[in-house]
Parts: sequence; C-alpha cells; structure tokens
Amino acid sequence: MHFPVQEKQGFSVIALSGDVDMNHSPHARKAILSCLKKMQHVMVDLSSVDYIDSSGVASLVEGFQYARSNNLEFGLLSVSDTAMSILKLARLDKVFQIYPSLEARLENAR
Amino acid sequence: MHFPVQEKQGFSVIALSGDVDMNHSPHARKAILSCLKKMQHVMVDLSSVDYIDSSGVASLVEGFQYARSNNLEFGLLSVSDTAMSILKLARLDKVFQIYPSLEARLENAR
Amino acid sequence: MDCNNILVRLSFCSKASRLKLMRSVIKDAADIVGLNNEQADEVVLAVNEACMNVIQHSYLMNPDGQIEVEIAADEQALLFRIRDYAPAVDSASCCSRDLDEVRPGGLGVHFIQTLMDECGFLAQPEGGGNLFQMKKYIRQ
Amino acid sequence: MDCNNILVRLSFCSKASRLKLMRSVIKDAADIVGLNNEQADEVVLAVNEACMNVIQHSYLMNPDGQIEVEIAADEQALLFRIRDYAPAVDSASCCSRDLDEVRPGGLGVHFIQTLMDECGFLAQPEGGGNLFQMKKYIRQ
Ligand SMILES: Nc1ncnc2c1ncn2[C@@H]1O[C@H](COP(=O)(O)OP(=O)(O)O)[C@@H](O)[C@H]1O
Ligand SMILES: Nc1ncnc2c1ncn2[C@@H]1O[C@H](COP(=O)(O)OP(=O)(O)O)[C@@H](O)[C@H]1O
Repeated sequence: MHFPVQEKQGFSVIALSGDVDMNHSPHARKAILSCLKKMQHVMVDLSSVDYIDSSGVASLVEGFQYARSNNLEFGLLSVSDTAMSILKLARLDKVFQIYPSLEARLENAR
Repeated sequence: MHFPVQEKQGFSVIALSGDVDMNHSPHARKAILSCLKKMQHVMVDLSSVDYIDSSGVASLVEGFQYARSNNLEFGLLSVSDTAMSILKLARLDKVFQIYPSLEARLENAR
Repeated sequence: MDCNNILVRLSFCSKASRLKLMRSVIKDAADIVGLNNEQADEVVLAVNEACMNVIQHSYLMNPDGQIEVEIAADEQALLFRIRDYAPAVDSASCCSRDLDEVRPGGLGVHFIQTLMDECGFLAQPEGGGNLFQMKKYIRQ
Repeated sequence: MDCNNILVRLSFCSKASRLKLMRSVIKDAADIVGLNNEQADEVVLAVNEACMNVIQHSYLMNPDGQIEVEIAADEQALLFRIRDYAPAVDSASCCSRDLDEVRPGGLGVHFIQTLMDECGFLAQPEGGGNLFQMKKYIRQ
C-alpha cells in the first residue's frame, strides 16, 4: 500500500485510501511524518478511505502532535461519514482541523 | 425470502432477487411451479439477482421442463452477466428463452 | 497452523443458511490475492458448490454436521480445503454428467472442475471424514 | 458446535493482514441478523479492535498466535467470542483512558465499550488462553 503525496498550494496533500487499518496505518503514519519532517504543512485527504480503525486514528493524532510542536499546519480533508463517526467516538472531531476540501481550507485563510 | 409475482400481459412475472442459493432456491422453485401449476405462462425476472448457484439453476430447469410438458411458455428476463455466465457454464444459455425485458418478449411475438 | 500461507479457516454447520457468510470470505480472499472479479466469482461459485455437495451428499441434509473450509495462498495459487466428518465418500461416484441432457441437478461437479485449475479428494484425514482440495492459479 | 446459534467460527493467525477477511465476515453476519448499516459498522469496528488487542497485547505482535472468532446469534443479540492461546490477561488492566488527553493509542477499549452493549472476559477456557465476549443487541 502506497499513499500518494501531492504538493498543492503550499501543502503536502496525502491521499489515504482503502482500509487504513492495523495492516496499512504504518504506511499512513510514515507518509504523514515524512512530510512533516521536511517541514511541510500537511492535509490528509480521507475521501477514498473505506475503513479506519484506532490505529489509523493514532497515525493522524501523531501527525497532529508533531505538527503542533513544530508550528506546522495539519488538517483533514473530505472526511467521510464513517471516518467522522470514528473521530467523534475518539472525541477528536473538535481537535483536528477538518475541511470539506483543500479549496475550503484556502477560502478559509482569506 | 418471498419472491413477488405480477400478472403482466398474460404472463406471471416472477421477480427473483438477492442470492438464489441453496438457502433460497426452494422458494424460487415453489414460486415458479405454483404459477405453472395454475397453467400460467411464466417469465422469471433475474434483474435483481446478485448470485445464483446450481440449486437456483435447477429451479429454473424444473420450471422449463414443467412448462414444456404442459405446453406453457417459460422464459427468463434481464439475465445479468453473472447469471448468464453460469447458464453458459451449465450449457443452458441456448436452452432457455432469454429476453432483455418483457417488452422485448412481446415485440418478439408480433 | 501454517501462518505464512493460511489466510483463514472457517468452520460452520451443514446448513444452507451458512453458505452466504462463507461466500463472502471466499470473495474477499480472492480479491486479496489479486484475482480479478470474474475469477473471484468463479472461485466463490466452485467453493459454494463443494460445500453444497458436503451438505447434500456427505451429511445427507443433516444440519448438525461440521464443515471446515481452509483458505490458503501462495504466489502461484489460491487453495481451498473442505473438510467434513461424514463417512468416507467414494470419489469415483463424484463425477459430472452429460450436460446435453437437460435436467435439474448434476451441475456441481462440472462447475467445480471447469472453474478450478485442480481439484480432488485428498487422503482421509486423521479423525475421519473427507478432505476435498481445490486450487485456482493466480495468473498475473 | 451449537448449530442453532453459531453462524460461523473463524480461525486465523495473529497478523494484521488477516483482519480484513475477518471484518468482512462480521459485516455480513451483522447484515444477516438484521442490524442496520450503522450498527454493522459499529460491530465491525469493535470486533476489529478486540482482535487488534489480541495481536498487540496478548500475542505481543508475535505473528504465529492463533485467534478464533465465534459469531453466534439469537433473537436478542449478535454475540462474538474471541479466543486466544496467550498467557492469561489481567482484565483489570484493560481499561479505557481519559480521552481529553490527546495522544495516539488507547482508544480500542473505549471503542469496544461504547459500541457494544455488553463485553468482558469470560472464565479462562479449557486449554488456556483468553476468551473475550461481546454482545450487540438486536433492536427491531
Ligand atoms: N461430498 C460428496 N459426498 C458424496 N458424494 C458426492 C459429493 N459430492 C458429489 N458427490 C456425488 O457426485 C454426484 C454429482 O454431484 P453434482 O455434480 O454436484 O450434482 P448433484 O449434487 O446435483 O447431484 C452427486 O450426485 C453425488 O453422488
Ligand atoms: N487482549 C489484551 N490482552 C492484554 N492486555 C490488553 C488486551 N486488550 C487490552 N489490553 C490492555 O488495555 C489497554 C488499553 O487498550 P486499548 O484501549 O485498546 O489501547 P491500546 O491498545 O492502544 O493501548 C492496553 O494498553 C493493554 O494494556
């Protein structure tokens, strides 16, 4: 499983997809942290995620924490209903910056 | 599992659906034979069938045979690709009368 | 259990209502090893027919029999082993019939032989019963 | 095997790559007993978390452990029993943490307790290991 990264408008947009479960979340974690370690702002696109469990959520939390301690931006894009209900369950829906799309994030900044 | 029957243009149209497998094909068989036993012409609509196995095919063959010995018409409507490949495998694709729709069967008669 | 190759083992009672769950695992296993949709459907149909045969012919429709399906995979093939605990089957009697004769039934063995690349009964397992194996090659 | 209530038993090795197959069975079992999509997703998530805990904490990421998941159903509930063969777990240590503290990990037990109607370890089964049971009520 490889999660592609695209540079867009000053952000590294990481597109997670499929099942971000115990099997694949190490790859998600790696993709997220390697962008942040290059001091890039990160948006994680969840639009193609079919399933995410606590290990996938943990990768997002790690990214969030690393970004916060390094003054980088970290946000989530197009969070599906399923993913959102899991973030709510983890009480993280108010912790993460969540946008419908990258455009929405850019609008926001104006 | 109940398979609905509608009277249309002189045919009993029996709509099979879901998995016509060993669990549900007895119901399909019953629906088909009970129409034929009332001396009704039968069209079996397969458009909503997700899965059919040899037991489902056997129910269709029973209907076909009963109809033939009683001078009744018996045909299949909107056979999906999956169902068609199973009929081919059983070498029944040339045995059954197969129509895209009831309308196609009626056109045919003109 | 051979943890490199075995994906999962299922065990369920010889009831028609249990086959749907079994099929969904087979479908997913086929997807996971990279078979395409058509091949996955073929494998699902073949394993389903083999389990139906166990229910009908090994257990004679007795719903309390136990069926075990082991799904394994290596680079070359997806492998299924279906185990029952019924009296030993005469494998010579498990043959497909002439399909030109149109009659209900008698399609299962033909489906299995056509859809799988290899199939056959293995030596009687310890503890008795029957062990039927099927292979579908993984062609890239 | 109790053929009235048990839908299927799965057995697989303690590897993350096996969880997807397991989830697909749970999803189908939930559909079959009539849970709605949201409830089915909840049940899938909870059983998945319980199996992850077995892999991480019972088997300490050793991939050769065996995990058995039994799915049963009656009119009232869908029932899951997860069995491992690892040293006995101190069930008191399996507790959820304060969620106000934002940190990775420590969500599994909270997910299970929130999403299931009943859960807990049963008495140690014959042959050792751990047996964790979860119930989801079927509300019409
Ligand atoms: N598991 C089995 N145990 C005993 N006999 C079997 C088994 N599987 C198949 N057979 C034999 O092979 C024959 C052909 O099987 P099949 O092609 O599936 O058609 P059907 O099951 O409709 O008879 C069966 O009638 C039965 O005699
Ligand atoms: N199957 C298990 N065996 C042993 N300990 C367990 C098991 N499940 C949970 N635990 C304990 O409960 C704690 C909380 O588990 P959980 O909420 O899933 O978070 P995490 O697994 O991320 O630590 C674990 O850290 C572990 O100590």
